[in-house]
Formats: sequence, structure tokens, C-alpha cells
Amino acid sequence: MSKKDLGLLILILVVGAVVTAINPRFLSAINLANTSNLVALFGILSIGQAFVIITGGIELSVGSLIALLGTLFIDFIAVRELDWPLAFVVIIVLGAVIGFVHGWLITRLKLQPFVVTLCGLLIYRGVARFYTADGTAGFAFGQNFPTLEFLTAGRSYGLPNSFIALIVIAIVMWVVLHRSVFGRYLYAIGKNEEAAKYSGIRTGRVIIAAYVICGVLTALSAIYFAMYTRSISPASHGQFYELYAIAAAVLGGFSLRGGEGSLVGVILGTVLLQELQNLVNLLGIPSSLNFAVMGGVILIGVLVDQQWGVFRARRRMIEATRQNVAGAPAE
Amino acid sequence: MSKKDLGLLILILVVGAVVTAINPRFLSAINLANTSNLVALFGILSIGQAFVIITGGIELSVGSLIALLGTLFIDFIAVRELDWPLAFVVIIVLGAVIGFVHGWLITRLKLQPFVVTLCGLLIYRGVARFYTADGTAGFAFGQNFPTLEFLTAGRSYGLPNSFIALIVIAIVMWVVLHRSVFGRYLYAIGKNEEAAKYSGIRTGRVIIAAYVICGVLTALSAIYFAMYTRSISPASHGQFYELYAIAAAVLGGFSLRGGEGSLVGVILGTVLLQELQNLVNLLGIPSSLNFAVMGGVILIGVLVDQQWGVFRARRRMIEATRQNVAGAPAE
Amino acid sequence: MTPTDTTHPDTAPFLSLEAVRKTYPGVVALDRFSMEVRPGEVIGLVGENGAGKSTLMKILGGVTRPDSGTITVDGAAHDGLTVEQSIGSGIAFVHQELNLFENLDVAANIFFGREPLKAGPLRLVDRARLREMVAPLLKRVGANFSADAPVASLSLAQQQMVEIAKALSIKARLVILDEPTSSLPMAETEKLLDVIKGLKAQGISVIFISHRLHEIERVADRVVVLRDGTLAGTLAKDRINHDEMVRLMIGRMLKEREKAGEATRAPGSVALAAEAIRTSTYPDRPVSIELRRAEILGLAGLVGSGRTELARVLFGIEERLAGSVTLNGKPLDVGSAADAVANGIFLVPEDRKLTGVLLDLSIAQNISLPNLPAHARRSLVSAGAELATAEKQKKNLGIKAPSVLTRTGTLSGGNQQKVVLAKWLAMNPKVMILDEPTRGIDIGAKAEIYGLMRALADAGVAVLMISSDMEEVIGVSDRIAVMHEGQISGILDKDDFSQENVLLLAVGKKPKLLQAAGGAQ
Amino acid sequence: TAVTRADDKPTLAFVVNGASDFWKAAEAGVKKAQGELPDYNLELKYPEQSSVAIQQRLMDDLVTAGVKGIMVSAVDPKTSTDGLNKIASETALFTTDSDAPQTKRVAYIGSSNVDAGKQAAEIAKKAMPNGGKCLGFVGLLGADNAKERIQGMKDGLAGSKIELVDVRGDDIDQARAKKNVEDALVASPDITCMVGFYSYNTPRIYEALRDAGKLGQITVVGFDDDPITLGGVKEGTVAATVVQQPFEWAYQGMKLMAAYLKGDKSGIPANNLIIIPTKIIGKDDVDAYAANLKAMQGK
Ligand SMILES: Nc1ncnc2c1ncn2[C@@H]1O[C@H](COP(=O)(O)OP(=O)(O)OP(=O)(O)O)[C@@H](O)[C@H]1O
Ligand SMILES: Nc1ncnc2c1ncn2[C@@H]1O[C@H](COP(=O)(O)OP(=O)(O)OP(=O)(O)O)[C@@H](O)[C@H]1O
Ligand SMILES: [Mg+2]
Ligand SMILES: [Mg+2]
Repeated sequence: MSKKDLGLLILILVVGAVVTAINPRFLSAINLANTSNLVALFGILSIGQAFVIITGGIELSVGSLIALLGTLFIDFIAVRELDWPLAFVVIIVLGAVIGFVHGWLITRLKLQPFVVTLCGLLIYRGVARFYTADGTAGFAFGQNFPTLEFLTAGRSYGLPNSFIALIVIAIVMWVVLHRSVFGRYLYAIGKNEEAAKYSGIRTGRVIIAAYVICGVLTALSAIYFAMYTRSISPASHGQFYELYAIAAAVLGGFSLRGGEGSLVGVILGTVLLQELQNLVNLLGIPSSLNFAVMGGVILIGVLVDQQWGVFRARRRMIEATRQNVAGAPAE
Repeated sequence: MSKKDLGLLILILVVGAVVTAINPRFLSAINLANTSNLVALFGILSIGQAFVIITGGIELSVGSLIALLGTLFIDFIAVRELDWPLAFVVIIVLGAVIGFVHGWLITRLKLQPFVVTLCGLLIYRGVARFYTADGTAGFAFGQNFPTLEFLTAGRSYGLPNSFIALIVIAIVMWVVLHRSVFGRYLYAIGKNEEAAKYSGIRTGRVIIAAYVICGVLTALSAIYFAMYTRSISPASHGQFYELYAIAAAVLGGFSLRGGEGSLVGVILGTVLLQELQNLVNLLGIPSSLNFAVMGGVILIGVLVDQQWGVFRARRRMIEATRQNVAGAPAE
Repeated sequence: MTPTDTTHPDTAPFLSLEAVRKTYPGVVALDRFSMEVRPGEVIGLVGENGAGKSTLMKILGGVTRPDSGTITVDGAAHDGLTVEQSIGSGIAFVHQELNLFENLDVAANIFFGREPLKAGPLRLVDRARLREMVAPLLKRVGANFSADAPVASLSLAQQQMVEIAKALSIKARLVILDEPTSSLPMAETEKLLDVIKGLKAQGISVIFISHRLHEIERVADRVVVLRDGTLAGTLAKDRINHDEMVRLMIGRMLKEREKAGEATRAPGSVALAAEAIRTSTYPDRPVSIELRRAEILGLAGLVGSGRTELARVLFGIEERLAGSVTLNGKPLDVGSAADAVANGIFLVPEDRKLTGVLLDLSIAQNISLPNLPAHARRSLVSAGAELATAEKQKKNLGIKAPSVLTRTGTLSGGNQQKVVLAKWLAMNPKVMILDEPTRGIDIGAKAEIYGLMRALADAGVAVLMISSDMEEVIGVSDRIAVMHEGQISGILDKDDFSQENVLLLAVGKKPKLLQAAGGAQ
Repeated sequence: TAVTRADDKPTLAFVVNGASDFWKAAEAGVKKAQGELPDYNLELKYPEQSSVAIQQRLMDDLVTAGVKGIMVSAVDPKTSTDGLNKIASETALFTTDSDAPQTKRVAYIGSSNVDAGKQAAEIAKKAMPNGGKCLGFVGLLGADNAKERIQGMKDGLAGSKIELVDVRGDDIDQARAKKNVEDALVASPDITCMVGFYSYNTPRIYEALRDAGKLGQITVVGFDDDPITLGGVKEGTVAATVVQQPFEWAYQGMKLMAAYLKGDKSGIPANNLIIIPTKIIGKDDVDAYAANLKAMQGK
């Protein structure tokens, strides 16, 4: 765990301790389970976003995608009565295809990620709203899918199954990002795509793969969100979730210029954001301040991290100078 | 006018012609006045955004700022009964101060523009909502400000005064961006900030100035929007306006990497976006598709522009080859 | 060693440095360094890669602050200068790495920060006057492009000329040129040396950094030699000669002069052959070229003659518009650099900062990058294998760095170049294309790189060396191909090597051949 | 939706305040009215966002397109006086859902949110004769309809032993709506009743309670007729729900507007208010109501 991640962890613990002191229910099993469920939902989303950000890209369409794919999923199983495993696979494949198209537009047609995914943001929500004619996609009363519901919204040993899924995904993705050849390519491309190309890396394919991963994870979280709310108004469902995901990544030490950040960081970032939301409710802070609290904490977190970096660099330099002075006579 | 701008203008005219053919009311004086009023409101906003984008930055908080400053403005004159010119000045100064703080955080504390303004997006809306306790800021029945209303919502010779303001602002900003030393520095910084620094430019100040300009223009358009809707629910007012502004700039040929784009382009981009919105309503296309149409057109526009560049380069090449074959015997 | 300084005892220095020291984390870039600059003298500054030359100049240019020491300008002492102070004191600076704005035109770049203004408070640029002011400057550096040309459309060398014109445009008392000739070919280099003499005649001082010692020999009044961040010595005009400079730089005599050594075996069969390929810069000029195994083919030409373009097409980075390529007789489809690398065709690019290395990665990560699967088990990178390869290459090439985990960006230019070479040498090259491989590389490292190229050729690799350094081309190559406006204008065999012949071909004329039957047509 | 042409039959538009299933019944009402009004084009329009500027823009464009009458559920009727007057000066303007009495609108047709809030209080009092503590959930705390419903409920509860302690907002984010309920269960275990003020709030309450195993232990008071809400009412886990009748608003409203445009002003009462009362749907009426709803929506 890097120093950056450790700092974030400490922040999470300190905030947690303060909240517990005011309202001890913060640590109740049920609250932890509730919150860890949302950490899981947003965490899966944010890991996907992280893979794109590390290449120096950005994926702004995830909120709209969550609306579109969630709407389709519920429509498939509740209205069209597809088998849910089939619907599940279709949605994941759709996520992959959309990710592929984004990656393709960005690498082959050389469009800017911001532009491509901004258009996605506009288009997918529009399509979702058109699909339901601005209505709501939801289950009929009493419509049940026991296995699906157990997997998405159920608990095992007190832990939400979604959270267990997050842990598995996080471990796999940690290995991919930090230990695999592909992960190294991602970092290299994020640092300097041109130079990576000159080293014989098929940068286009790697970037497309990153968008596909993001699409798949977004699709997965779209299903989780759909099963959590069990009802979707496409006009508002998932709005601003891309900002949550980006904020989690940024808090977790990712640079939007690419080539920086760790998987542990993005998970911790998600945890902090959800802790803040939880705190607003538990401490009875007016809901209107929810976003302001979030914005304030991100800003302070980033500032402290930045200033801490400056401070450390300065100290290292002073030390180096001292060492050199000490070593000089020996030369 | 560059070729890019010309292409955009032609697109605007073609779309306009098609819409007119289907519904001739498109060209009615009243529709043109309505639309040009909105072009003005969004245009002022987008020019501000353009100044930031050209430095390679981004300003995501403008939507929230429009909510906050609009709320304050209405509150000042309707509830606190300040003289409107005083309130006007206070709001503009506030816009400048916020722009300054953003620029300062970005240049002095070296935070990323995306992060700073994302936090702004979250914080300002929260503050606005807290300020009105999630209520609405609006005028009481019969409360009138004739001069202010004439200046913001009135018409002269059939033209909305806001549109006249846009034209004046656009001309001034065109000179600043394309003819002044400051404008040249903006382009240079957008392309290569390091090199600008080596040339003895105080890049920090120039970038801060760009954010201040953006803040001032955003404040101005916040006042226009407030006087247009005459009522503001801070929770939703101005939501996504940053995306409109960014989209207008991107359509107008700006690169989010900085250093590219023209003032005429951003105005034309705004015109096209408003034309599209107008078209959706006039042709009776379901409003749910409004955003999808916008996204689709931006994507196609950017794609055509990109592919057109590729095509031209290739044609030039083929021509060169042909010339040479023809000229070969003469050698 | 006592520095000897005997130049111009009569004129007082207007600029002096006293006991300047600058450290970077883990590196002392400059220590106890003192030096004086007098009006109208040309100081040659030499030293190995990483000796601290650029650091010194950055301190004078106000880009970095020294840790300690004093800089005295016109009698006023400073702890360090800012860019504005530096410009205000009449110091003009051409950086080693280019600093131009691609989105602005040539004129805007040259007077950037010092634009002529129209009257009025708006600070509007007087564009007519700007153009008037630029024209004579471009003429002076011998530019073949217009003042309105966007810088993005210029070649590296042309951009270098813009930088020099920019330095000339400042009413300077001191012009600092940090390796201005590193990407300038012969004719343009000559022009630059004339420019330096012209400056001197006007009483303007010049600090001229170059690894091409013969250039220093020709223009310098005094040579300052840096070694490991300290002053190794100063040579007065009458003592300036190649061997003496090398001795001070590296502390011993160099046995080999910068040569690659003779080929030990006869050139083999054709390895890589390009047949009538067209590039996007010169779509109307088909180029054919054959690289033989065990041979170093030099590729010479004037600025913008299309050599880099050819290399990039062969490496698959740039699209091939027409023609075919064969490797060992088999047709080869290189659609991307990855295809080229997979076939053992490697490129050491011209611009190492942007394309050669990843400045933010460590040396080890850079070296393993093109061959990562070989350093991995089941797709997971093995740190041990990676470090082993890197250590081996670091030793082989003598890369100067605290460790292989050092960030490549902190290395001096020469050592960065060695990292680029190392990553390819760690693999199995069949064809090695080197674009200006010794650009900005010190004399010791140069000799090493020549040795490496020869070793590669001896091992049967086909080597294509693009170079703008005449001595290098003639000294190293087994054959020389010369390009002129996008086409190969001729190929010279060893017997016909001469500066004159290369120049003649480079401008599209016929060379003087020993045997009428050979080479060019 | 048909393309509006200048030379077509006159068009009447029903402009809603945002995309929501709530308006599906109104769509059905418009459809039914269309069947009886062959001389008119009837349209129902959703603004792409629930914001004053966008709704104003939509109405401006509709006027431009030649629409003869507009019935609008204004996003912010209290303070949009000028904008609505501008529309009223060019077409026949009716308001629905929430009124803008200070404007030049012809009439208001709809129900009273304050009364609806009072009915919710009735439900609570009936379900909890011994008193209790209620927590409310709503989308936009600042919206007029939310404020009126909350106010109405508070008024209705005045003097009883039931108290509405707090109302949590979720910005129409359903995930947050559900999490708010979950958090409330943690933060205030002494809560005995929950009120869902927006149509989607009650189903989220229902699901969160079901997940927590607390269905039936906490009194749920609902608004509107989401299928889950109706299911809960039938099951007995939702005490009852207060429903409005957007179908009637739309059906009666469009017919009224058509008559008005033909010069028949007899349908407009003196106070210009046509109140279609809200109804409490309890366990006994829910089947009939659901069947009727289905029939109206043509499902
Ligand atoms: N920004 C930096 N951070 C850390 N170390 C640096 C930095 N810049 C230079 N150095 C180190 O300082 C030393 C001097 O570097 P400098 O660039 O001055 O060398 P140079 O003489 O110009 O070499 P070259 O001939 O290769 O250009 C080198 O060891 C280099 O690695
Ligand atoms: N990025 C670019 N855009 C447009 N034209 C370019 C670009 N880079 C180079 N050129 C042009 O392409 C031509 C060939 O350039 P190239 O770099 O291949 O030549 P070269 O022989 O390698 O010369 P150099 O010594 O400059 O490397 C030149 O006329 C140059 O102006
Ligand atoms: Mg150097
Ligand atoms: Mg070249």
C-alpha cells in the first residue's frame, strides 16, 4: 500500500471515528452492511473508470449507460420475460460493445475521449428515455427472481453479496493493473502514448481493451443498481454517477493526465465518498449540503495530498544536499 | 473565417433550411428572437468556457455557478432590495473572485483544472441550495425592475437586447483572443506551458486571467438566465450547462488539449446547439430525444471534421503524385 | 588542476559566476563552479553527458535556481536569476530541448513575449511590423521557410533554426546556444558558425555548447570544460585542440577517435529491402533502398530530405502509401511499429524525449517495455527478470545512473539515448535503424555507440544510420546513401567517400567517382 | 407524436413538469380526449429536464409552432408569472397539477396538494391511533408540490400525537432514495412511520423495509399509485396511499380547453378553479382502483 493510499485510509478511519463518537450506530452491523453494499455498487463502477483514466482518457457516459443498461435489463426480465442469466449476458455484452465502440472512435478515428463519451452521455440517456417513452421501468408487484436477488441484493454471513463481488473483482483487477503485462502497458500509454507506440506496443488495442473493461464493469454495476432500486426512471437514474466515479478515482490518487493511480486508491476513494453520504444522513445534516460536503472533502483531500507531496520533495532535497555535503570530503 | 468555421456555418444553414421547409414558422420573427435570446445567454457562457479551454483547462462549475449567482442576484434585488446596479456589480465581482480562486488553485497549488472545478460544481450548488433552504428564489408578484428587465429581456428593433450584448462581447473578445498579446499567450500556454514559461511569460497570471474572464462572463450570463426564468430552484437551475458550453466549444473546433479554436467557432457552435433544441420542439420530436439529437449531431460533426481532414490530406497527396507523374518526362 | 584563463585580460567581465552549486535528488549536477564572460568572446562549453552543461545554462537563463553561489551581472550580485531578469540582462537562450509553439507561426514564435505593440491600452499585436522584423532574421539563419508557416509544419532542423533566429532577435549581450547543431546538417551548421562569428564581431558574447568538438575548435576563443559538475579546466585560444579537450573532459586520452572501426566481415545478403515506397511528405517520390546484413549503411542528406520519414515508414509508425518491403526475401507487411518489432526491425528515433523513452518510467521499465512478455510468466511481469536484463544492459552500455530503478527523465541526454539503445539490444535485432543516434551525445559515449553499431553489424545485423554529422557518416558507414528531396540521389562505396561527394549528392548533383561504373545514377 | 404543421388542425398541448410515470395516466387521458375531439391534435410534451428555463423554452417553441392551447404543470408556478403570462398572451393557457393564480391563465384543473397532505395525515392517524414519529422522503425538498404536501400533512397532524420529524431529500436519485430509508432505519430506530411524498418514494420505502425485515412493523403512508405501492396496500404493509387523478385532469382539461377555444366558456367556474379531489386508496379499494388504472392505460 502506497503512502498516498495510507493517508486516505487514515482519513477514512478518522472520519469514521468522529461520526461514531457522535452517533455510535455508524458502526452497527446493519449500517456497515448497507454502506458496504453501496460501496460495492459504486466501487465496481469506479474501477472501470480507473482503467480508462489511467490511459489518460475519461468516460463520461457511465451515468447514462447505467440508466440505459439498467432499463434494458429490467425490461428484459420483467416485461419480455427473458431468463435472467441470458439477460445478464446480453447486458454485459452490450456494455463491452459500447466500450469497444468508444475505444474504437478514440483510437482509430482519433476523437478525443471527452468528446466521444460526452456524446455517449447525451445519446444513451436519450435512447433510454425514448425506449420507455419517458416512463419507468420496474418490476410488477410480487415479481421475484430469487437467485438473481440473492446474488445482487442478498447477504452471506452478514456481508452483502455485492460487496463480496467487489472484493473478487478488486483482487482480479489489482493483479491485472499492477502485476500484468497489460497493466504495465496501460501505465506506459498513460505516461506517453507516442513513446509506447515506438516501443512496439499496440497502443490502440490496449486502449480499446481499457474501454471494454470499463464498459463491462459499468454494465455489471448497472445490473446491481437496477436490482437495488428495482425501478428506473431513465430521465434521472444514474445521473452524475460518472462524477462519483471520477471523484473516487481522483481522491484515490489518479491523475486525469493518465499514468498514475492504484487500485487500492480508487476503492478507498469510493469508501470515503459513501462514508460522507452516510454521515450526512446519520448526523442529520440537511440533504441539500450532501454534494457540498462531498466537494469540500475532495478539494481538501487533493490539496493536502498535493501540499504533502511538495513538502516531502522539499525535505528529500534538503536531505540529499546534506548527505552530499557530508560525503564531499571523502571524495 | 477559417474553413472549419465555414463548414459549421454551412451546417447551420442547411439544418435551418430543412427545418424551414417542414415548418416555415422556424423563420418567423418571434422564433428567431426567442432563439437568438437563448443563443445570447448560452453564447456568453460558452465564450467564457472557451477562454479556459484554450489554455488546456476546463471549467465544470459553470452550471452550479449560474445557480448560485442567479439565486444571489434575485435574492439581493427581490428580497434584500438592493439597488439592482449594485447587485449587478456585486455578482460580477463575485464571478471574478471565484474565477480567480479557481485559477489560483490551479496555477499556484498545481491542482488539476478538472478536479478544482468538479469540486466547484459540487460545492456551489450545495451552497445555493443551502442558502434558499432548498426553496426557490423568485420575484414577488408585481415586483418590477423596468430598466433591468429592458436591458436583459427587452428588445430593440426586434432584436433581443441580450443578443446585442452578445455581439458586443463577441467582438471585444475576438479582438482580445485573436489580436492581442494576451490572446497570443493563451494559445501558446495551451500548447506548451513550459516553453511559455521559459520565454519569460508569467503563465500563472495569464491562466488566472482566463479563469477570471470565464468567471465574469459566467456571472453575466447567470444574471441573464435569472432574468429569463425569473425564478430559480437551485437544485436544478443551470444543471448541465457546463456541458452545453463545452459542447459548443468542441463543435466550434476547440481542442480540450488546449491551444486550438476560434471565437467565431464557439459562437457558431452555440448557434447550432440552440438550433437543434429549437428544431426538436418545432418538429414535434419527442423531447426525450432532445439530448440524443444533440449528442448525435456533435458526434457526427466532430467525426466529419476529423474525416474531412484525413480526406483532404489524402487527396492532396494523390494530387501531388499525379502531378509528378505528369511532370516526370520533363525532368 | 588550476584553471588557466588568459583571454582578454583587458576587458572586464560583465557576467560572472562564483562557487555555484546545484543538486538534484541523488545528483550533484554542479559544484564549486566559477566562470566569467567578457564582451565579445565566444566560449566553447564542453563536457560529457551529464557533466552539468545544461544545468549551468539553465541557471544563467533563469530557469533553475542554484542551491548556493553568486551570479554577478554588471556588478550586481544575485543568488539566482529569474527568466525576466535573465532576459532583462540581455541573455538570450536557445534550449537544448526545443521550446516552440506548434500552433503559432514562425514570426509569432520568434518574437514571443516581445511582440511589437500597436498604440492603445489593449496591447494589440502590430502584425505588419512583426513581419518586417522577422524577415532579416530568417535570412540570417538561412531559413528556407516563410515567416507565416505554422511551426507544426517544420522539420526538427527547421525548428532549430527558428530557435536560433529567436535568440538573434533579442538585443542580446550574451547568446547561449545549448547544442544548437545537434540536429543541424552540414550546410546549416556552416551558416550557424558564421552567425556566431557575426555576433562576436558585434561585440556580443556567445556560449556555445556542442559535442562536435571540431565546431568548437573553429569558433571558440576560450573553452571551458566541465567534468562531473566541476570545472575541469579552461583552454585559451592557442591551446584549443581536440585531444586536449577530450583529455580534460574524460580525464584521459581516448584511444579510438570517434570511429566505428573497420568491418571485420564482408556484407552479407540483403536483409531489408524497400521497393518504390512512397511517404506522405513526398508522395510523388518513390524510394528504394536495400539494407544488407553485417553492414552499416549511412544515410545522409540535407534538412527535410525525407530520411526520418523513410525510417518511420520502414518501422511501421507511418503509413506506407505505396511500394513493398521484403525481409530476407520474404514480403513483409509492417502496418504498425508492433509488426516491425515482432520482425526484429528496431528504430532508435530522432526525438528521444518524446518518442525514444518514457521519461516517467524507470530505466528497467523502459528497457523491458518492448519485450515485456519475455519478462513475464503467465502474463504477469516478473520484476526479477526485468531487473536482471536492465542491470546487464546498464553494465554493457555504461549507463550512468544511481540504479536501474532511477527515473529515466532525470538522466542526461546521452544516458537517455543509451537507454533507448539498451531496450533494443536486449532483444534480437535483425535490422537496426538509428536516426541521429549520437544527437547530443558526448564524445566518449559516441565512441561507445559507434562500437556498438559495429558490433551489431559484425553479429550480422543490418544497420541503417541516419546522420547529419558529416564526420560521423564518413567515419562510421560501410556505404553511404544520400537523399535529396525525398529520393535516394546516390549510393557511395567506401572508396568514393568524401565530404564533397556527399554534399554534391545531397544537393542533387553528380558525385566525382573513382570508378565511373559505381554507385549513383 | 405527429409533426405539427402550420396548416394542420389546431393543436392543444399538455406540458408536464418532468419525465415521470405519474404522467402516464395523463397520457391516457389525453388519448381518450383525442378520441372525442377529432378536430384537434392533442399532444403531451415532456421537457427534457425538470427546469424552468427548459420548460419555458419548450412552451415558447410550441407557441411558435402554432399551438392554440397549452395546459401546463409548471415547474415553478409561483415565480414564473411573467413567463406564463407571455404564453397566456398568445394562446389559451390552463394550469394543472399546481396552480399559478397570479397569472392570466384561463383556469386551473387539478387537485390540491395541501389537501392531499391532509389526507395523508388522516391515513397516519387512522393507522396509529396511539401516536408515533414519522419520517418523510421526497425527491426535491424545494419543489412546490413537495412543500405543499408536507405542509398539508403537518397541518393535518396538528393536535394529534403523531409528529413528522424530518423529511429527507434525494434529488430524484433512486439509489439515494433507498439509501436514505436504510440510513434512517439506522439513525432513528424510534421511527414508527414513514411517508413517501413522491410516487417513487413509497416503493423505495417498501423495498428497504422488506430488505431489513421490517415490513409491517413500520407504518407506511404513500402518495400516488406506483404498482409497488398499490401492491403494498393490498398486502397490508402500506397503510394507504393518496392518489391524484391525472387521467381526469388530462381528459377533462383537454375537453374543457377545446370547448373554450370554440367559445363555450360554460365549463369555467367563477373562481377559475376546477378541483378534482384526491382519494385515499386503502386495502378495500385497491383492487378496483388498480383495475380501473389498467383499463385507462389500455394495458
Ligand atoms: N530535473 C532534474 N532532476 C534530477 N536530476 C537532473 C535534472 N536535470 C538534470 N539532472 C541531472 O543533473 C546532471 C547534469 O545534467 P545536465 O543536463 O546539466 O547535463 P549536460 O551536461 O547538459 O548533459 P548533455 O550533454 O547530455 O546534455 C545529470 O546527472 C542529470 O541526470
Ligand atoms: N510534423 C510534420 N508535419 C509536416 N511536415 C513535416 C513534419 N515533419 C517533417 N515534415 C516535413 O517533411 C519533410 C521531410 O522531413 P524528415 O524529417 O523526414 O527529413 P530528414 O531528412 O529526416 O530531415 P531532418 O534532418 O530534419 O530530420 C521536410 O520537408 C519537413 O518539412
Ligand atoms: Mg545538456
Ligand atoms: Mg530527421
